[in-house]
Amino acid sequence: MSPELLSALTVFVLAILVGFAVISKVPATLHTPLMSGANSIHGIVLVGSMFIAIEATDLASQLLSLVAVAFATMNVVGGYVVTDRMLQMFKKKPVAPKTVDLTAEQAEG
Amino acid sequence: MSPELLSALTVFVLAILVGFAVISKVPATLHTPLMSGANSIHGIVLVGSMFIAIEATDLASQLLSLVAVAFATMNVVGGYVVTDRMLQMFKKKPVAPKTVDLTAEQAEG
Amino acid sequence: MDFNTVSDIVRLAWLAGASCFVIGLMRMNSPATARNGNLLSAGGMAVAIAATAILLFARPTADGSVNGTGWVIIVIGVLVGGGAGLYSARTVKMTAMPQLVSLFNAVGGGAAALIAIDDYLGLKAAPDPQINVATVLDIVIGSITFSGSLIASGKLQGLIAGKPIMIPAGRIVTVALAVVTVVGAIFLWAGNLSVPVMLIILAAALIFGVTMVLPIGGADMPVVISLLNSFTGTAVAMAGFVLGNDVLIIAGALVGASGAILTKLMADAMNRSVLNIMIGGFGGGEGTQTAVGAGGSVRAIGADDVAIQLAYAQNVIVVPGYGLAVAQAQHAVRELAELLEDRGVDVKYAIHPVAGRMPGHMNVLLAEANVPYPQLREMDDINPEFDRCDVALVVGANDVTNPAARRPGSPVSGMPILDVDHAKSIVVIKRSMGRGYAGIDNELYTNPKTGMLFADAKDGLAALTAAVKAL
Amino acid sequence: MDFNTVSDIVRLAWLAGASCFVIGLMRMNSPATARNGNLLSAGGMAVAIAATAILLFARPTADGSVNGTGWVIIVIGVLVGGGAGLYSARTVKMTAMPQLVSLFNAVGGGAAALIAIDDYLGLKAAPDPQINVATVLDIVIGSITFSGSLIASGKLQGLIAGKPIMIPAGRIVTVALAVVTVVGAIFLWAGNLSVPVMLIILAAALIFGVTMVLPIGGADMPVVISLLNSFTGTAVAMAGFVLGNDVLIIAGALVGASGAILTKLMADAMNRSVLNIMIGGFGGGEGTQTAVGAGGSVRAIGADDVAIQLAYAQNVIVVPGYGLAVAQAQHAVRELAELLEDRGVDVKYAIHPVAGRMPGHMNVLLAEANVPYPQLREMDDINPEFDRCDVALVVGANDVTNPAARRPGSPVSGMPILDVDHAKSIVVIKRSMGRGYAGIDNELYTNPKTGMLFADAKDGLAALTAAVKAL
Ligand SMILES: NC(=O)c1ccc[n+]([C@@H]2O[C@H](COP(=O)([O-])OP(=O)(O)OC[C@H]3O[C@@H](n4cnc5c(N)ncnc54)[C@H](OP(=O)(O)O)[C@@H]3O)[C@@H](O)[C@H]2O)c1
Ligand SMILES: NC(=O)c1ccc[n+]([C@@H]2O[C@H](COP(=O)([O-])OP(=O)(O)OC[C@H]3O[C@@H](n4cnc5c(N)ncnc54)[C@H](OP(=O)(O)O)[C@@H]3O)[C@@H](O)[C@H]2O)c1
Repeated sequence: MSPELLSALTVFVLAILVGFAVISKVPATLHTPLMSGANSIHGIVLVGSMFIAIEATDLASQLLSLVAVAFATMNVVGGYVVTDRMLQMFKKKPVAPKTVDLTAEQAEG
Repeated sequence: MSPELLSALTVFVLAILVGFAVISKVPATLHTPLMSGANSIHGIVLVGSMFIAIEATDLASQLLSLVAVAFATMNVVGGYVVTDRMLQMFKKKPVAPKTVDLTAEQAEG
Repeated sequence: MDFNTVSDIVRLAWLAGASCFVIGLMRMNSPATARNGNLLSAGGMAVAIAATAILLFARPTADGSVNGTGWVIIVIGVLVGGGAGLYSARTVKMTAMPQLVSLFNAVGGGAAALIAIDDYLGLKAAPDPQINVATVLDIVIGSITFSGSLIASGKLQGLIAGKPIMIPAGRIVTVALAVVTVVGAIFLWAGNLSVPVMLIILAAALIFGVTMVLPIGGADMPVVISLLNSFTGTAVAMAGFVLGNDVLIIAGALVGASGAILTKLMADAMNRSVLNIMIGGFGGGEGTQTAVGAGGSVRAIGADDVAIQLAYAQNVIVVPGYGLAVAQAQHAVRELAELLEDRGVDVKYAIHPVAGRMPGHMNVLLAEANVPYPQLREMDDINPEFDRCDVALVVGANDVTNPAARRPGSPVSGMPILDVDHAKSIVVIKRSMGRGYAGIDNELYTNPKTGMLFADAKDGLAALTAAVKAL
Repeated sequence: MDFNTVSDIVRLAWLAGASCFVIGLMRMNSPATARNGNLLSAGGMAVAIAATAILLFARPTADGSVNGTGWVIIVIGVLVGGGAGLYSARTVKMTAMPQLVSLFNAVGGGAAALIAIDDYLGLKAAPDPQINVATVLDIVIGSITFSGSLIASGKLQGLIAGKPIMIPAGRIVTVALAVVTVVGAIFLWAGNLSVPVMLIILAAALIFGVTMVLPIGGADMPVVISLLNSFTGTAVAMAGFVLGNDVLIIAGALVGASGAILTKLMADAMNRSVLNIMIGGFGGGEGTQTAVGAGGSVRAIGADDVAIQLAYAQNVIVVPGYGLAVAQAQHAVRELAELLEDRGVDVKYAIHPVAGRMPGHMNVLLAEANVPYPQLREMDDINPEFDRCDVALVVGANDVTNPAARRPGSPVSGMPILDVDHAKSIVVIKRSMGRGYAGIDNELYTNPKTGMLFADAKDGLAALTAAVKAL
């Protein structure tokens, strides 16, 4: 196995582990924004598309790469914008529901 | 910068990110066991110590590597055993305190 | 500055970008930091892309000349794609966002597949095994997500019927397609270089994506989209292997893994297993409006009576549902709630994880109407409190309140529901006896404790506010 | 099998091991999976080490011969170190575990430093910058953790006075040492190869570790240990750069980062900032037993009276502290609690994050005595319930109940405390009016609602159990 592949593999595995670790108990509220946020991230494929676009010589790959670039950019731009719109909805409110819960109980009890 | 160093750096950064992500809101109960568990993990330095031990030719490095191997092994073995002892204390109890909390309220109210 | 230095810097920039993605995702785990996290991630993306442009520009070409057409392609592509993305993202309606996300996911997967296809067409001989594996996987996974996500998007948009569509002998077709793909892949991995076979695989994968998603009900689409999102991540990582580019590998694997976890979380929230969803679940799409009593008499009630109940209640729990979203009644409900609180009534909102049409749909709507975050209570938090609740005000919610879910045998069986029926008294605002997403009757409505206020959510709430003021 | 294949497999094994570390740590985040997570991590370690042995064995040496002495060194080292680690870990008392962990941390850091030292001694010329940087950093950080952790361990063990030890002109000394280290490091990084300078740095770092930890009070040691633990991780990562070994880099960086987060969590639990702790905090070690009334009369109370209060209370909250641990009274308290519950009293335990001498000390003890997990309540959970609590039974707890913490100006000021004084009635079991860790009086004891049951925790509880039975 070439050292490049080995290190690529290492990077791959580590990134997977990060991915597993990075999502902890998320409130259901954030499921859709999180999905949308992750969705924007794989727009990084634009980088790859740019490479093939530059290297494209024959018509076929020029067309393919054009579509690829357009697709990828749409993924990136649209993804981040729509995610941001979803998140604009959340006013920052430090109050944790649980504590409120308890005080509420107090008031009642 | 040599490609080796670059990939080493990449690996380093990714591992740091994993480290940040892997610890989420941990109950205080687990602080000490977690610390102890992480402590055992850096016992991996044993691997490095074995390398220098095998390559040791002059007396100086032979002594140094001997101490290194002994130290590292102590870290590994002791670390995992003591962590396990700490954790034996936890009987697996699925009941989450919060739900209990609520039912308790019910009972009272 | 010589090219090596440039490429070193670019690589470090890529690494920095990737780190931003990770930290961004972390911050998106909690409402307070979520938005800033998304911006951070976007910043990382900008850095990574800018760095790439610099690298491509600084890179010495074979004949020393700059590849003009290449840059033209990139510029045009970016303008077109960026414009389309920006416009659609800016103009889409709140409730239509999931299908848009699915669309973006589709194009992302498509791009990943195109990279591998282009790479494959350029091959003179079969590449070394690992590259070969990555290329084929990229083509297969990328195509599946592309077609699959388009279908999912169409279903949520209503372009395609939401209810499960059973293709004649669908299962067999799907399996057959899978077989074709696998066999083809193995053939190529065996070291054969064959564009036709590649194209066959491509076609098979595309159709597979369609047949995979068609039979799944609209109710499960969010989960499906999340799964396909994770697929795209994997495809992008594969593209990274093909091009030997670390940042693609990192970002792709990151999304692949986190997407998988997220999919599980979402499935859990709807109390389904991912597998069971993929094999085809319930959720027939928009409820048929044909009124059906389904045994048991229904008690209709007027706004004034309800107003009195509410005004003199000690605590009221509002249960918002899809109907609230359709009627855009979030502001109306906040108004009523505030009015009641001024009168000393303790008002809370019971948020079911899958109320509405996307996870967190209700939180998003109510947050938009500035309902104080602490008043929004997740299902497990609030359920025990229904026993002590004087009036449960159900606004355009149906399935998430249907006691049938507690019994086996119903399409919603097993879905955790809000214990609305435990409240001392229940008021339901909806337009008719029409059914909800699952397309079944709700015995809550025939419960003697329940009064039905037949009205559009917005109008109904406005009427209530007026009536309470009048008291 | 040729060596390349072997080394490929070994590298994959290392990667697998590293993954086990990560997943293990993840699982250690929740009590249910923690133990299994630690085992997984241990498994990964075993794999990584076995793989290394195989690699070293299969590796062709310069003169083709096996390096016998090398293997002898390894075997002896493993036996000695392993034996020592196993024995100490097996025999250590529950309450002495933190200092043992600190000891293990010290040797780990030491090993990392030794690797760099050995490497440096072997150098013929200054290595390329980055290696050079890594080597020096490894030596510096490794030495600091080595000496620092030993001191920390000694303080907790009581070998060194727990109370802050102020070295004359300590700050200046510490700063001076830091300066020496930095200057030396820069000199070496400048490309000079000089063993003497390396040794000077080494010495300076070692002493720095001592002067850094000595002025810190025993109460803060857990946080310090956690910080040094994170240092060791970093040192190991540096060693990885020196040897060009990925698994060291991964595992080291992993511990470095997670350790840092954990340190912050622990500091937060004691409501201190890490910086503020490192600059030297409160916590003078074991409380002086000299009885001091400190104004306000103290009401002593007999076991029988307490028994009646408890038996006829609706709900009782037990507040365990360090005294419970010293007296090993965890079983006694469970017995009493069960007895009360049989009589229909609702009993809960209020767990302060820093009650005892290590975080989670109380949970560990009570879990050992099979107290049902749900009865253990974290501080924030339980504090509001004191208002509704009939009797708060404080067993060997002092500082964590001291209302002085709410006012500025006291050594415990700012530490969140259990609102024991909100309870309708308070009973404190301790041997005397002796002080706690912070070495200050507790006005809770002079509170008119409070009755003092002067006894060793175990005996006192036994007496209560007997008295309740007798009712
Ligand atoms: N959250 C998700 O991720 C997601 C995604 C897709 C599907 N689903 C599914 O969607 C359902 C959500 O349950 P739900 O209770 O929120 O909604 P629902 O069960 O779909 O019921 C919505 C109800 O609102 C009423 N309604 C419609 N328009 C209205 C208006 N303008 N004013 C007042 N009422 C109106 C309808 O009755 P009338 O016609 O009589 O007014 C309908 O019965 C669940 O089955 C869930 O599985 C969830
Ligand atoms: N948890 C951690 O991480 C950690 C680590 C280090 C230090 N600390 C510090 O330790 C303190 C913990 O507070 P705490 O309230 O748990 O303990 P404490 O404040 O140290 O008080 C313990 C009390 O228990 C009594 N006691 C001792 N032996 C006893 C026995 N055999 N029977 C009955 N009572 C006995 C002592 O009073 P008598 O002598 O009168 O009996 C003493 O006042 C805090 O200041 C915390 O900051 C915590």
